[in-house]
Amino acid sequence: MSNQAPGVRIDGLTVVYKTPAGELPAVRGVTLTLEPGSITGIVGESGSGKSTLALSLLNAVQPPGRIAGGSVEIDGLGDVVGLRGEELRKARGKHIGYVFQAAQNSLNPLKTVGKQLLDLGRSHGVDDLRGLVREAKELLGRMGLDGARVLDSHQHELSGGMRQRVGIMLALVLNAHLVVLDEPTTALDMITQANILRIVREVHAERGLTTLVITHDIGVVAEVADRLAVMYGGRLVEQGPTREVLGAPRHPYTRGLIQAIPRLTGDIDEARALPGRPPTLVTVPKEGCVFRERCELRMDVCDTVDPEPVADGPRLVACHAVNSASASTTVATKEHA
Amino acid sequence: MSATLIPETGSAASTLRRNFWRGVWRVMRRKPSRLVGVVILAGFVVMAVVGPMLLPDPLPNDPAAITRPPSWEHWLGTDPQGRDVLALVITGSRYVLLTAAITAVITVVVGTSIGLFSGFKRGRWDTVLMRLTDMKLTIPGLPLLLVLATVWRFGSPWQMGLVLGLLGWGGVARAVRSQTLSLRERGFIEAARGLGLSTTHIIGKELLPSMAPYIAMNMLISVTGAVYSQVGLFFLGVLPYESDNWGVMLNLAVFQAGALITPNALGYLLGPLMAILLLTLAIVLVVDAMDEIFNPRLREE
Amino acid sequence: MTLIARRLAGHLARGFVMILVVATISFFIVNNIPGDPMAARYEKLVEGGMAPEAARQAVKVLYGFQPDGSLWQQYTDFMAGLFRLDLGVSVTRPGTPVLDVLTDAAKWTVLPVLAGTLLSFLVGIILGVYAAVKRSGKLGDALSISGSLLHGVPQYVLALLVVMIFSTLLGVLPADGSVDILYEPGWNAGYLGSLVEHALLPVLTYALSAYGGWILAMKSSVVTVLGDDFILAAELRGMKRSIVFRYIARNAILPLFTMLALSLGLLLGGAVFIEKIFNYPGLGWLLIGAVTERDYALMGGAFLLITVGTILANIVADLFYTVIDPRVRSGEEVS
Amino acid sequence: GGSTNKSGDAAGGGGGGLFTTIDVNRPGLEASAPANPYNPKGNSFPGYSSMKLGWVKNHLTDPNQALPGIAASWEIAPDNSAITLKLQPNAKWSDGKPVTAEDVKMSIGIAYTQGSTAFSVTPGAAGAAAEVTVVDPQTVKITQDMANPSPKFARGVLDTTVLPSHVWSSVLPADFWDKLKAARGEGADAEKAREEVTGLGEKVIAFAPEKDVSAGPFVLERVNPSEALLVKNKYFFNAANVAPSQVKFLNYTGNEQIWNYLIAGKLDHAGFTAAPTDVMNRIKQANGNEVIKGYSPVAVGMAFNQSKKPYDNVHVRRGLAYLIDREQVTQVASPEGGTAAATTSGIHQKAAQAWIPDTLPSLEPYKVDAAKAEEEFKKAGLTKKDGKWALADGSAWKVSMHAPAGFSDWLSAQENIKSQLVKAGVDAEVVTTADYPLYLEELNAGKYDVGFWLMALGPAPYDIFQRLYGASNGWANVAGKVQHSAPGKNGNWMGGPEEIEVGGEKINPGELTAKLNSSDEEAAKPIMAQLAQAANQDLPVIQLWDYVNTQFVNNSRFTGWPHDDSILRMGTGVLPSGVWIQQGLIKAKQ
Amino acid sequence: MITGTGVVKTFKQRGKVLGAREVRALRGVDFSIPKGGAASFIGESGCGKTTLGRIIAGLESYDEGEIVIDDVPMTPLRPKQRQPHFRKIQMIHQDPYSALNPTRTIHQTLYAPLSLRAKQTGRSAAWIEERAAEVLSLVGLDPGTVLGRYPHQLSGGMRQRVVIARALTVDPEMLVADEAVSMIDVSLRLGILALLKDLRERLGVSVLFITHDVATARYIGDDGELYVIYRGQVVERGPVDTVIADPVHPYTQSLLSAIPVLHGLERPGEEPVTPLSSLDESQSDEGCLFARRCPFQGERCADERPLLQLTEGVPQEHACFYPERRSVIARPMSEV
Ligand SMILES: Nc1ncnc2c1ncn2[C@@H]1O[C@H](COP(=O)(O)OP(=O)(O)OP(=O)(O)O)[C@@H](O)[C@H]1O
Ligand SMILES: Nc1ncnc2c1ncn2[C@@H]1O[C@H](COP(=O)(O)OP(=O)(O)OP(=O)(O)O)[C@@H](O)[C@H]1O
Ligand SMILES: [Mg+2]
Ligand SMILES: [Mg+2]
Ligand code: NI
Repeated sequence: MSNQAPGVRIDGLTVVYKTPAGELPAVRGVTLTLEPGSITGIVGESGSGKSTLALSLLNAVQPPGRIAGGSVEIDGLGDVVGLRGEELRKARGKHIGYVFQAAQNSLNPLKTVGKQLLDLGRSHGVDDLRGLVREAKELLGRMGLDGARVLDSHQHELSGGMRQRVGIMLALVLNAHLVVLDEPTTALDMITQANILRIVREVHAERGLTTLVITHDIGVVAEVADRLAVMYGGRLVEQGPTREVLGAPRHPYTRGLIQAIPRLTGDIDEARALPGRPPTLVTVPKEGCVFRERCELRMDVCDTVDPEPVADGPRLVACHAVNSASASTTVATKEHA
Repeated sequence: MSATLIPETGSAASTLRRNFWRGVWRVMRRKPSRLVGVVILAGFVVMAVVGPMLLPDPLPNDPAAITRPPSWEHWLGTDPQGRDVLALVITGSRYVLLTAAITAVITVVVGTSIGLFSGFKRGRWDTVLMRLTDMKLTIPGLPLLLVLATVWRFGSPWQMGLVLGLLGWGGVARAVRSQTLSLRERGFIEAARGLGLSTTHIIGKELLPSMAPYIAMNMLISVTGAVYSQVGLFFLGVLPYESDNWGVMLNLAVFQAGALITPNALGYLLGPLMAILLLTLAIVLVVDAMDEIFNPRLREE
Repeated sequence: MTLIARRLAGHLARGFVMILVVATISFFIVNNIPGDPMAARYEKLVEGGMAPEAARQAVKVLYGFQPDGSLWQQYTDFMAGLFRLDLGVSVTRPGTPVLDVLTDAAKWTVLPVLAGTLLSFLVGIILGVYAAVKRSGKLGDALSISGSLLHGVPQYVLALLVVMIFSTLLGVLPADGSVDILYEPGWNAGYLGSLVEHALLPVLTYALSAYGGWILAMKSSVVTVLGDDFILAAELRGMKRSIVFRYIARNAILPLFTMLALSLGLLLGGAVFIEKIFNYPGLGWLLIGAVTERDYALMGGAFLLITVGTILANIVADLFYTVIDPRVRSGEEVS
Repeated sequence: GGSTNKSGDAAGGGGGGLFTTIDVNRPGLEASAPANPYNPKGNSFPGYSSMKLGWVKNHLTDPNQALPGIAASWEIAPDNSAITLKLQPNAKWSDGKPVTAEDVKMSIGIAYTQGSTAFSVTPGAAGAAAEVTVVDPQTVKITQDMANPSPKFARGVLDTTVLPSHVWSSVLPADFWDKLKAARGEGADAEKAREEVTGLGEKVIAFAPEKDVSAGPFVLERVNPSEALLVKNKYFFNAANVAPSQVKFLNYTGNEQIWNYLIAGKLDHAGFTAAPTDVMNRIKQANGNEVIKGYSPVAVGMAFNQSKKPYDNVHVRRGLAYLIDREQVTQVASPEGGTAAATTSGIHQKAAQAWIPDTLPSLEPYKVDAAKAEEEFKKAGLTKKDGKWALADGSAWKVSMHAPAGFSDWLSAQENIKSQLVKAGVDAEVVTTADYPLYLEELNAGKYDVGFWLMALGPAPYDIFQRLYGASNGWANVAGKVQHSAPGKNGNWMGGPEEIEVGGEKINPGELTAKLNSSDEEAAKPIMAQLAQAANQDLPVIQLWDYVNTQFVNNSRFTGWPHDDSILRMGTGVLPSGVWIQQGLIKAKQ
Repeated sequence: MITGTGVVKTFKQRGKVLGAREVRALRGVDFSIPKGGAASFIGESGCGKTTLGRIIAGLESYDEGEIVIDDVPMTPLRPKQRQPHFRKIQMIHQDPYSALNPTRTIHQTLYAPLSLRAKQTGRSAAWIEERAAEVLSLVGLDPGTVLGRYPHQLSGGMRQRVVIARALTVDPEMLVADEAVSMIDVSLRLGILALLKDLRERLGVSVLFITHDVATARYIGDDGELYVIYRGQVVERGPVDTVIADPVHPYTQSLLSAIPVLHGLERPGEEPVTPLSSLDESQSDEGCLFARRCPFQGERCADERPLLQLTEGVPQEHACFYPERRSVIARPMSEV
């Protein structure tokens, strides 16, 4: 594979989990393209299927889940969904770096970071292990850590922020150019979070990566991502360039989400919670719009027909109300502001 | 701004509400073997309670049919007294199960109290009690029982149960303590204290119910332990006995009737052996089922 | 290193106290034993045809060894003796120090139980991994249930079944004693072969009875580790299966090693039933004999030795854990 | 296990190979124990590796009969006052040194430290020796202290183990014999000397010779926890006629192991071992096995504590005797090891025929007879309510029988008696005690109503009856004088009457029994008849069964097993097969 | 009204006799929360917020200092005597699931404290039922649907409301909400915040809000005070809006700079402050606790500890020798 940032095209991806109530989709018909060299952010509440989607990029959905349909085309790898065995294993780590949601615990507690790094190198047939260590130290140094010390440490000797950085280092050290970060800052405090986000941005730029950041915190996406995709109940409800989406959210869910964020400045009365509760695998509607139960723009059609994402320039929105509105008149979302 | 106060209501509450017994039934049905376990266990209890009442005391003996192999007349053969082995297994079960029950109750009551107290009070009491528990756990049980067998009379189930119970609470205490500690960490205990609720309430209504399944499982497990050691002690022949029980039967079968040598006494050996095996099996199956029924993961699902 | 030294010091202090406590307990138990062994001996001699007076004298000679003096005096003597490794005088084996009798018996316990433990440990952990991986399958279920069952079934039941099958029915292996006397002791094939032949069934039984515990423990340990994030993380980094497997295995085995050390502590007293049934002359066998013969000193000594073994194993287990687990090593408690 | 026949250094004749046996007297070999016959676990095998002066037999009436051991022959003075021993002329120790009279004398000294029937420092002990004289290197003379003589003095002397003085001399101090003399006197000095002599006993018991030095046909080679190996002593005086070249003693802790060995045909000889019927059948069927039965001078009885109601009433005891079917009891409890007692006489049936053939038929046989039992109970004032017998005052009556836990034949018997009694309307229970020592302690303390009791310990007449009318029933023989203690005192737990009316004559059974100690055979017979009658009508015990001595032998490798009653079972702790072998009776099978 | 002066708390690592390690969680904290008032504690992880909250709620003892509840000093009282006073202060835990007993229905959960109260005041069983329904309504839950349920049948937001309702059963004067919203879904957080504010307004309950997300502090009410805590010390304290808009302590500034900017809606502050290193408990206790991480460290900082004080030209209290205003927070685009 080239040293170029790869593009990723997810098409109609559906992932189901086997539950007592049968196989239920956690991700349904998601279509998303990660442009080479971009940072894409996916936001959504807990249980909306973000991690599942991220794992699908590595064809690593854990049982009882499985990819039930769709494809994930990665430049230089082809359709990941079809990969098996050694091929798949080699792709992981070497082509796709994954920073785990619980990076806090993503290290083997019994081995030093350095040893795990060597294990990683051996797994991928790296001959020049010294070079690998050098590279790792460099990366860690780049992220403001003392490489030698960190490589000599066990997991429990590192703070949360440090572990997260080690996680990023391990994702990048084999020169992967597609990096997936699942909730990279959850459970970190503000200052550390800011730090990590800065590092993500810088490393992305320096190394020329294609990055996917997954989070439930819109602030995080806003900090780092070029493009933003919003998930709800396993569906992508809206996507587009970050600034545009944040500045002018179209989908009622996106709008609600943004409104619900407590801000440092501005009129606090403007903020409000979304009514209702986020769906779970069982309670998410099987047909029709997944968001309709909490939606203020709910229409009859929402109960039966699943809205298709409709493109408008670089943006896509899947909402009957918005789409029908934008079809007749141009955007009319500013009525409140 | 009160407009933000939107009452949350759950949808389809009735579907969420799961009946505990239905859950039990489902777990049972998923693996029929568990049902078998429950049935066998119930059978043993009935056997111990009712069985001896249905049989004459003393059991009729037939001096002309001493140590016979299983036959239609005597399903498990006869013992060296010419008594029916099956009847002996049944009458013997009372001692065994009564002892086991007493042991289990003592183990659980003492173990739970100490564990609760220790975990709840923490501090110095905890240290002292746990040191004590550690000590008790370090002393190997069977050898201690053997030594005790020389001073203590294990004649009645009460005496036996008392000793086994008093020797057995260590593990339960430790486990209950760690459960208590981990429950303490959960906010609801602290909240109850903050609300000024009494310690009795906290222990009786908040802690114990959360641990009940766990304790029940421990109780069942200590039943196996009790059966194991008491039968074992009798089997070794270091205890006098006042009536026939499984351990005595095993001892007599092996060391007196020569069950390992002559097929005639095989029934005499197999009787208690099968009883122990069945009982163990039943308890294993029931514990397995309980594990699933009470597993919080399953309940939170 | 200092941590280990500190822990060791603490443990030794506690172990010491505990040995004192156990010694005291066993002293008082032994001193309260009812029954009159002299009368029994006397009866036996008379039954054999000895004149009553002569029998009485003979018994007196035999029990002349028994300590006397006030209870307190006896107790202090006993404790003082303890420090000299003098555990008193055995009634049935006068002239032979109790400690010699014990060490003699201990070797017959240690080797087979050690072999049985290690065997069951090996098989148990391997099958435990299998049971964990296949836990939703039929075979995994069968393995777990069989594990629980073997774990729950009393050792003597297993031993009896083993004897019945291998000795009585098939007659392939001996179930009586430890070695054939006709072989000159030493490093010759005959003697060693005989040793092994006689040890096979006890070892097998011990392994069978311990195996259930290991498979269950390993299974649950592996299941826990499998659920740990770092395993999935390693997979997502594309680590080789063998390396991931090593990660699982090492982390899952760690708690089992402590259990192993602890079970090795129970080793001295762990084979009472097996030794009784196979007439294997180990410590348990000795203890039963001492109990039935009312040999106070021997009984107390055997019990004490068994307990000391457990205490030592506890210490070793903890230190072992300290060494092997970096989390504990750096002073962070893991529960 | 397998076996490699190591022919050893047994060059001498015989021609047999390995002889496998067990020591029935001692379960549990102890590998670390010394080759010391006085050590309870000592690896010394009387008859094989340790020798006695003679091998006393269990003759029905004559206690002094014996086979030659180290003593080739002996002469007993007609009044039993002395015995002169002639040693085997070419007896040698296994290290080649000759066996001398000095060895014998030292061995007697050692016997004193341990207490033996003839060599006892207990003042006034019956049948104690007075003087030991080495007449010449081959001759030793021992005289009896005639202050309290015993007709079985010679038996006591002959039953002495002979030890090599060149190995053992260190255990006895140089002034031992002076001390002994002092000890046999009276007063404080004597008391002190006695203590010293007895004190030596500990040393003797603990003594561990570096290696076994035996004057017997075999010498100990090695022991491991499961077996002991003895090899032929080529210096043994009769080595030419000793058939086996090696002897293997198998260890066992329980009877079931012995059965196993027997069924496998492994044992060439095993002493009496109780076995259930079908096990016995399998043993008999095993290739080459033979069961030889003979006399064993023991019986067992169900003894009453007459301090407890209602057992103080002779009618109650008789009533019970009429209810118990001894045949059935014996068949259930000890089908091979015993024969149901014909009646309660205090003597083993076989011995009784020799001692009191005329009295025997006149004794009440107590055949099962419910009607007679009822009559007796009524005489005793017992009442029957709802088919159940109750005490005179109307309170419930339960016959509570005790036995030690390990004694399975006794327990079986009691269980059987229980069901017989319950059937007859007498409530009964069986209570076990942890072990024999505890049983004896509690029995002695008078805690039991009814317990089992060994009796009729032959062949000496005194030994036979002292079990019924001895210390346990209140009569103690102190320095030749008989004293009676009240029930509950000094070990009198039977609590029987001091005098019994027999044939219209009041007798004191304890005094009569004591008299047996010094009576010769002829004088003893009428006394025994009286005592038998007393026992028969007063029933301090109900004699249940007489033991039978069962020996197991195997004819596949060796032959020549004796069938003579009196040598099937030798004296205390002797292994009869060893004696047979050294006598040259046992031959290798061709 | 609750005030604290010089509250000190040191944790000794338990179970280690020989190698005890001390954690100085609080180093002399002063605070005062008026009746019906509000205060927020913010700070990095591990700086002692929870510890202080628990001390205020009476769940943890303190080593030194004085806490006065409604004019009653707590220090002289024995633990048993303190209890009724501390009962006026109720804690709302971070994790709404573990704060409710999974084996008890909401009804049972509410019933226990209510019946205790009914017993104390001699009220009837009917009152209990009534009051249970009332507190549920107060937190915006429908008693009919909620009472009979078990905690696992409720969503996170509902659970947290139940927790609050339970606290209300004892008519508390103050609620201590320790990160009460951080485990609740984003879309529901504001609901809880609004509820707390609403309770303040309607019931006059004062609220102590503990968070590391500074923005949420604003939602407790604009009359609230903000306490910035660093390593067991209050480094800046003042009205919420003042501190947020014009922080003077570099630590406060670091915290505020770290808040992600909603690019597209906001533009970042001009002078963001980034600490030189991350928090390390083992850093020296000498001088200003923040000195090692402070980009603006002056001469005095290394060996002198600044105390919380008011200085000229700064409206809020702060503990910095060189207080300086910096524009660190993001501002909405619309404000441009
Ligand atoms: N192993 C599993 N078995 C069954 N359902 C699962 C499993 N893993 C996830 N799910 C369900 O799939 C849905 C999506 O889960 P996922 O972890 O992808 O969500 P997420 O958006 O990452 O949430 P979070 O923010 O909590 O990480 C959820 O409803 C979850 O309950
Ligand atoms: N029970 C305890 N024993 C020992 N140390 C403790 C204990 N509780 C808290 N600490 C220590 O006290 C310090 C302050 O902890 P505290 O929980 O109050 O911080 P916090 O500000 O609430 O952090 P977070 O934002 O992570 O909740 C920490 O270093 C912590 O490790
Ligand atoms: Mg996720
Ligand atoms: Mg906190
Ligand atoms: Ni508005």
